[in-house]
Amino acid sequence: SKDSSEKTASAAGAKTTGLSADEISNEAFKDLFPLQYNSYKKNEKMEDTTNGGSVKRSKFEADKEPLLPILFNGYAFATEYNEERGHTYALEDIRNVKRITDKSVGSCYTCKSTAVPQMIEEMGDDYWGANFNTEIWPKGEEMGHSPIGCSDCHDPKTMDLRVTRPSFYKALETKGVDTSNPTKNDMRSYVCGQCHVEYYFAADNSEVTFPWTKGFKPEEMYEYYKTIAKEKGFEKDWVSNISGTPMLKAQHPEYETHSSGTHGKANVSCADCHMPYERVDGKRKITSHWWTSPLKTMQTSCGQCHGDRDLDKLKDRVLEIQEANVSALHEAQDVSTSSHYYVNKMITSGVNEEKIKQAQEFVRQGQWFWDIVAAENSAGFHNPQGSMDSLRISSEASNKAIRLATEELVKKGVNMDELDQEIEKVKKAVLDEKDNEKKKDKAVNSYFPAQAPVVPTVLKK
Amino acid sequence: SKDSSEKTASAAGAKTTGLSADEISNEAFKDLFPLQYNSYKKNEKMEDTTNGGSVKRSKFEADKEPLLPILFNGYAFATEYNEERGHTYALEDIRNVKRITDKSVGSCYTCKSTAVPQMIEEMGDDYWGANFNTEIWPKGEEMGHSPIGCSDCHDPKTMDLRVTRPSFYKALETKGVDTSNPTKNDMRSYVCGQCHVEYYFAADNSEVTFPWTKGFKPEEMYEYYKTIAKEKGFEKDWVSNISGTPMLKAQHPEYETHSSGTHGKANVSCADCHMPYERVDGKRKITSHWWTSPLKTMQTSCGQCHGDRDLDKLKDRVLEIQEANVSALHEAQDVSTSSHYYVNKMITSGVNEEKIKQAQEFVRQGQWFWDIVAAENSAGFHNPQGSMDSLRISSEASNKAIRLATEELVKKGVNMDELDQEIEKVKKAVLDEKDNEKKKDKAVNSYFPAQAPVVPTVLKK
Amino acid sequence: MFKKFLKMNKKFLLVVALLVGVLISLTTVKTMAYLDSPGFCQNCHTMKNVYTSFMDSTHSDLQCNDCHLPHKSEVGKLFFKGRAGMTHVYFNSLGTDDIPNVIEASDRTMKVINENCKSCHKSTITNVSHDAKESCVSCHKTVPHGKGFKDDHYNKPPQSGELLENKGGF
Ligand code: HEC
Ligand code: HEC
Ligand code: HEC
Ligand code: HEC
Ligand code: HEC
Ligand code: HEC
Ligand code: HEC
Ligand code: HEC
Ligand code: HEC
Ligand code: HEC
Ligand code: HEC
Ligand code: HEC
Ligand code: HEC
Ligand code: HEC
Ligand SMILES: [Ca+2]
Ligand SMILES: [Ca+2]
Repeated sequence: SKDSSEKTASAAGAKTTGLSADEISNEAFKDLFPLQYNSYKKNEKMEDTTNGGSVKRSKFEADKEPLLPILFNGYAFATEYNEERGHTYALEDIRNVKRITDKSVGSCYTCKSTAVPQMIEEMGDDYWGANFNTEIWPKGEEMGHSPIGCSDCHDPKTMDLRVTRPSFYKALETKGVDTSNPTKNDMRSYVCGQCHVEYYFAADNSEVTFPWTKGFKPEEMYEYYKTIAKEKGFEKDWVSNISGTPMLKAQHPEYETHSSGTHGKANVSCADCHMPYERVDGKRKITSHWWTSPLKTMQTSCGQCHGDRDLDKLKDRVLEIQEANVSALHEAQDVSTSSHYYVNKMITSGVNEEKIKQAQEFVRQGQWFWDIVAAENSAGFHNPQGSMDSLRISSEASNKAIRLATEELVKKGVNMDELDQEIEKVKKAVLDEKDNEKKKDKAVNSYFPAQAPVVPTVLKK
Repeated sequence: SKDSSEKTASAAGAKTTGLSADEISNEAFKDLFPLQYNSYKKNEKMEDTTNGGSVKRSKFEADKEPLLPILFNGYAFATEYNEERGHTYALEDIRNVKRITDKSVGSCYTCKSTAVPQMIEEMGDDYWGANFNTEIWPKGEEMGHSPIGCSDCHDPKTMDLRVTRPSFYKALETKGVDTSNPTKNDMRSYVCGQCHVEYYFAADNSEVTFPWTKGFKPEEMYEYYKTIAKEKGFEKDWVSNISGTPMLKAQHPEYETHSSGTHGKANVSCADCHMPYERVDGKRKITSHWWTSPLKTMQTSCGQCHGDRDLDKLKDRVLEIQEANVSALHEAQDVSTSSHYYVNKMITSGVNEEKIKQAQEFVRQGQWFWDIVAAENSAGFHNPQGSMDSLRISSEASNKAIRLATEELVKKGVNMDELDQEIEKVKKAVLDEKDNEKKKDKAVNSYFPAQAPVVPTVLKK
Repeated sequence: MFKKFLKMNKKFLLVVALLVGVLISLTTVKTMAYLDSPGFCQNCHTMKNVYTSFMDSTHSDLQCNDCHLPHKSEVGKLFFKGRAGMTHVYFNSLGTDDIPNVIEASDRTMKVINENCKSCHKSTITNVSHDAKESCVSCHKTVPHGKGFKDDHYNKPPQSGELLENKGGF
């Protein structure tokens, strides 16, 4: 076709950057593309918006999601879990986070560094399971890695957009998407879809895998975990220390959520909002490379398509959508918390195993359906109706666990009022603890003893 | 001001229709406005869309809301409740519906006939409580009433849009809206907001009243009923025959839902979609007076603003939004049904009054929050996120009733598995009954005996 | 409808278009300018909104045909103008029953317009990057008509009697 021959032509010669095809240092692009490079450097800025923004803050803080140390208890996410910030911090942040341990695998490195594509080329499938601390990180440093950079999305010779993480096309194909000839518009979301997605580590080789065969909706991904992932040996990310439930951890499903939402369905791409054209250096126009909250750049991000609307009012509308989402999320997390403790009580009261298992299945569902919303970073904006639906399903499932537990607990003669009071007490203890890392320790006590097996040291997510 | 002097000028003389200010017959407008009149006559057409449309069908049918005969049990809405259709049928439909009894009041007539404004003028506040069958209907016939017609929205002399139902401005004012100088855009929704709204009959004089003082959201209207309406003596629409709960019935809150939703917040008016400009009789453009599903007129209704989108895909998007809403609604109704029967069992098992009252409060909430969505006629389209949020709150509340009931029932030694099986049985009996009017009778049986006091004959909604 | 019309009348149309072209080229520069102007197009596009939304847009100083006709060559322009003009005239005289409710730019028109955006804005769009989507208006939805039919007068109180004036449609 015309397109591909043009591509070949440019790849073959005539116009190239003169850089090596293997270039992975952002600084190598600086002189060639100073405008984009400078724009990229803005990612270092740290400034918050009402529900998003770029300040590194713990998610455990009172105005964020204070119940998380309970909900992720038994997992490293209960130790440290922060709001994400600019791409330029990706390496620094993974290097410092307490979730990385001596057992962490290479896969964790996949979405943080420009060295990854080459490592995968060199190491093949051994990359995924290799040791993070002793093998992968030192190798990356040696190769001169940059945090998420030009070569992750661009071919260094032609600057054509490209997908560098193999998991992405693999997963799209299981979903029946033809990936052989993406449009320009597709590419403007695909480059983000390599990383801003839900994933898990395959049971056999720790390969980064996206659970998309059945679709992008929370219920479709849940179904995937229940069937396909399970058949291949993946059952859980960890076991809850409160309810003993084998749990799933959801992660940044921006791509899936956006694709099923208002803008995705209208063919708007990630770059349209997060990388608007901007005028710099006099009158030159570039694609912004400052990936941040579009609420900081409403004029360029939203103004072009919504030129008929007052941008201040449009912003109010966004905040309204987010506010509805965030308050529903808090309610769902609250019920989910109760469901964990109810099951804890089932275990300590000697309720029959079968009933406990049934209740745990509901706890698992309840948590998945809020976590897939909480882990998504737009506070509901990328898909207002879909996110609310997921929170509804979450609340429904957690309540089923509670209903089931209530029946069994009353039969065992448990004092339900006391149980509810103890839940309030333990939540308060967690909230009152000022040291974020110690909050998790307050989530168990003599009334609610720990349930998980000794914490598994290989962090699966 | 310039505006008002202009108004006076034209009202005073020059151009008028020549009709009497009291004209209430649609036919009187026919020769003057043949294009609009012909368009109005299209309201006689009956054709369904996937989730809406204009065929008079019972809401009890399997693909609609088959649990309603249980959920409205004890109330006339369990006897007959149909999908709404064109304005031209308003009189015929109220005349024939089984919800009208010998005790029905004038207020019921308020949104059906062109004779109403004049009756209110003549009768004052006596209109509302007057007997529907013996006083109001005969009087309307005598006056030569039309079903919802020109004079309901237009001043017959100047054809200026006007609000003719006093309840509307009264209610907007309690909400702090200045109604003295509405814009053209406002009027294009206000004329609909007179009727397409949630309402109740004031306890003292049966006046049609809109519960808006605290806002348009379901939770804000619920709060209104809990406080303001209650203080003024209005506590309930009826008592559930299953759970003995004092219930609220929600009604067609299109105006409230639209105003809080995507399009309302963007200043789009009802007429923009439901009365699009259309070309008739050669090149003349008129405002369509065929109030129907805009999915039948996508090009004129949506194309004006969404000209950049493929209209078939836009329709798919609407159906997707509706499908998510309808399936969530069915789930919420299912849990709500269980909550009613659980409370029924609490009563027959002799659970303490106080606990029953608490559970009933949750049943009432649970039902309100789905009913306000079910009674809204866009199947979620007018506010996708808000409607889903309401269904979430509904499910949460119904489940609280269930949780509470479970505790008490188990204490009383009730066999919960049997209870759940009986619920399935009774639902099946209702679904299996083919005669829509008899379905309600299958909702009670010896296991679940009727709970309401003898059906109150004055229908309050 | 439009396609059918074209099919049926291809030859006829060609002849007329050429004729019109010749005729027009004989007239004065001033007439030509008038034929490109908002005033002229507005005669028919009484769907007021195309005109009013245009008039309060950033492009209101332009002629309609700065966008709506190809400008690569004068011949192409005249041909396109002739064809478009004739179809418009047809619709407004003989074919009034076939006029669509909502007039939408045809695919051909969209291509022409896009070229015109590009040619005026050459300097800003080529200096680095500005070609993310198929057409300029997928982002610049509101340039220059996109504000829909809701011009400013919807946000003012209605004028008494105005509906009466519109009773026969507009
Ligand atoms: C229509 C505009 C739009 C599109 C398209 C869009 N986003 Fe967003 N995104 C937003 C808005 C608005 C927010 C909320 C920002 C805030 O709360 O400050 C957001 C938030 C985010 C955040 C969190 C930013 C922060 O400040 O913490 C990430 C990450 C993100 N989006 C990624 C994506 C990805 C990846 C895609 C494509 C798959 C995408 N977005 C598509 C508008 C958009
Ligand atoms: C499929 C891509 C992908 C993989 C694999 C991945 N991450 Fe991330 N990571 C992201 C994205 C996207 C963000 C930003 C969005 C967010 O934080 O929700 C992020 C953010 C982070 C952050 C900063 C915010 C925070 O969570 O505290 C840390 C630290 C981090 N990841 C560590 C890890 C570790 C440890 C692993 C392996 C267990 C890992 N990542 C695996 C894509 C990935
Ligand atoms: C996360 C993905 C991503 C990264 C990382 C990235 N870019 Fe881009 N870049 C894009 C996208 C998307 C476009 C728009 C391409 C299009 O619309 O076809 C783009 C466009 C460009 C262009 C074309 C001109 C323009 O402004 O549109 C240049 C040059 C460019 N990027 C340079 C860089 C440089 C230099 C770096 C590193 C500092 C970099 N990019 C990092 C995604 C990325
Ligand atoms: C190679 C992986 C990768 C790719 C590709 C990628 N991201 Fe990210 N993104 C991350 C990680 C990791 C973080 C979090 C970094 C941290 O917190 O240390 C992040 C953070 C963000 C943030 C949050 C910034 C803030 O201020 O909170 C936004 C917005 C964002 N990305 C948007 C995008 C968009 C849009 C694209 C595509 C054009 C994209 N990302 C491509 C991995 C990626
Ligand atoms: C993906 C979205 C997108 C597409 C497609 C697009 N633009 Fe833009 N355009 C923008 C954004 C965003 C700005 C705002 C840039 C700013 O103000 O810094 C802009 C600004 C402009 C400006 C304002 C003046 C200037 O130069 O800064 C002009 C003129 C313009 N675009 C013309 C065009 C033309 C012509 C096309 C088609 C070839 C086009 N645009 C296609 C997004 C787009
Ligand atoms: C490339 C075009 C484009 C961009 C950029 C864009 N939007 Fe949109 N937006 C759309 C389209 C298309 C729709 C769907 C309705 C339609 O077809 O007009 C939409 C719908 C919306 C809605 C309605 C959803 C609701 O539930 O109320 C809001 C709000 C919105 N956009 C806000 C934003 C904000 C804020 C930004 C910037 C952060 C933004 N949009 C950027 C094209 C865009
Ligand atoms: C943006 C367009 C839009 C606006 C504005 C809008 N509606 Fe709708 N309305 C719809 C759509 C779409 C449906 C769904 C029709 C279907 O399912 O066939 C609908 C359904 C309805 C129905 C049920 C119709 C049927 O076929 O049974 C009623 C009644 C209604 N709307 C009244 C209103 C009122 C009153 C307002 C203003 C307060 C309003 N609508 C505002 C688009 C709109
Ligand atoms: C505030 C205005 C208002 C009042 C008061 C009102 N209605 Fe209605 N009615 C409507 C509207 C709007 C519809 C169409 C929307 C719908 O059916 O949901 C409707 C529809 C109906 C229908 C046709 C569909 C159906 O429900 O079977 C009947 C019959 C009806 N009403 C009877 C009554 C009766 C009986 C009363 C008094 C108890 C009453 N109405 C009071 C506004 C009103
Ligand atoms: C439910 C409300 C309603 C009813 C009933 C109604 N109209 Fe209208 N009418 C409107 C609205 C809204 C407009 C648009 C006014 C505007 O945009 O300012 C309108 C506009 C008109 C206009 C102005 C010309 C036009 O087409 O826009 C005429 C004439 C008219 N109606 C005649 C009638 C006649 C005759 C009847 C009875 C057969 C009637 N109307 C019934 C609401 C109504
Ligand atoms: C005087 C009361 C009244 C006014 C004013 C009114 N409606 Fe209605 N509307 C009704 C009633 C009653 C029905 C149901 C009639 C029936 O089912 O017999 C109805 C039905 C409808 C339907 C459903 C038609 C169908 O096919 O199912 C639509 C759509 C609708 N109205 C839209 C509007 C719009 C838009 C306006 C304002 C421009 C409006 N209505 C003004 C009382 C009113
Ligand atoms: C008078 C203008 C207008 C009309 C008429 C209109 N819309 Fe919209 N629509 C909007 C605006 C404004 C938004 C919000 C986003 C924006 O600002 O572009 C929107 C948003 C939407 C969205 C995005 C919401 C989502 O969650 O996906 C859909 C879908 C939509 N409209 C469908 C329709 C349909 C279907 C019709 C006709 C029945 C219609 N619209 C009629 C102006 C309009
Ligand atoms: C700056 C470029 C530009 C100018 C000047 C311009 N138009 Fe357009 N016109 C467009 C574009 C772009 C579209 C198609 C996009 C759209 O739907 O808004 C269009 C579409 C139209 C349409 C089809 C209806 C529609 O909204 O899609 C009509 C009719 C029209 N123009 C008439 C006119 C008239 C009459 C004038 C002068 C008063 C004019 N145009 C001036 C760019 C222009
Ligand atoms: C004689 C009356 C008349 C005049 C003068 C007229 N138009 Fe039209 N135009 C129409 C009619 C009728 C249609 C709808 C028929 C159709 O869709 O092709 C139309 C359709 C259009 C369309 C949408 C269809 C397409 O071809 O893309 C555009 C754009 C347009 N006109 C632009 C213009 C411009 C620019 C002028 C001034 C140079 C103009 N018109 C002068 C009557 C006219
Ligand atoms: C005949 C020349 C010409 C054509 C054709 C033209 N423009 Fe422009 N455009 C201008 C001029 C001159 C300005 C500066 C007007 C101003 O800002 O006052 C401008 C300004 C703009 C701006 C910036 C101001 C704004 O409204 O945001 C955008 C964006 C733009 N044009 C887009 C377009 C698009 C899209 C098209 C095609 C549909 C187009 N232009 C066709 C001459 C043209
Ligand atoms: Ca952030
Ligand atoms: Ca209907």
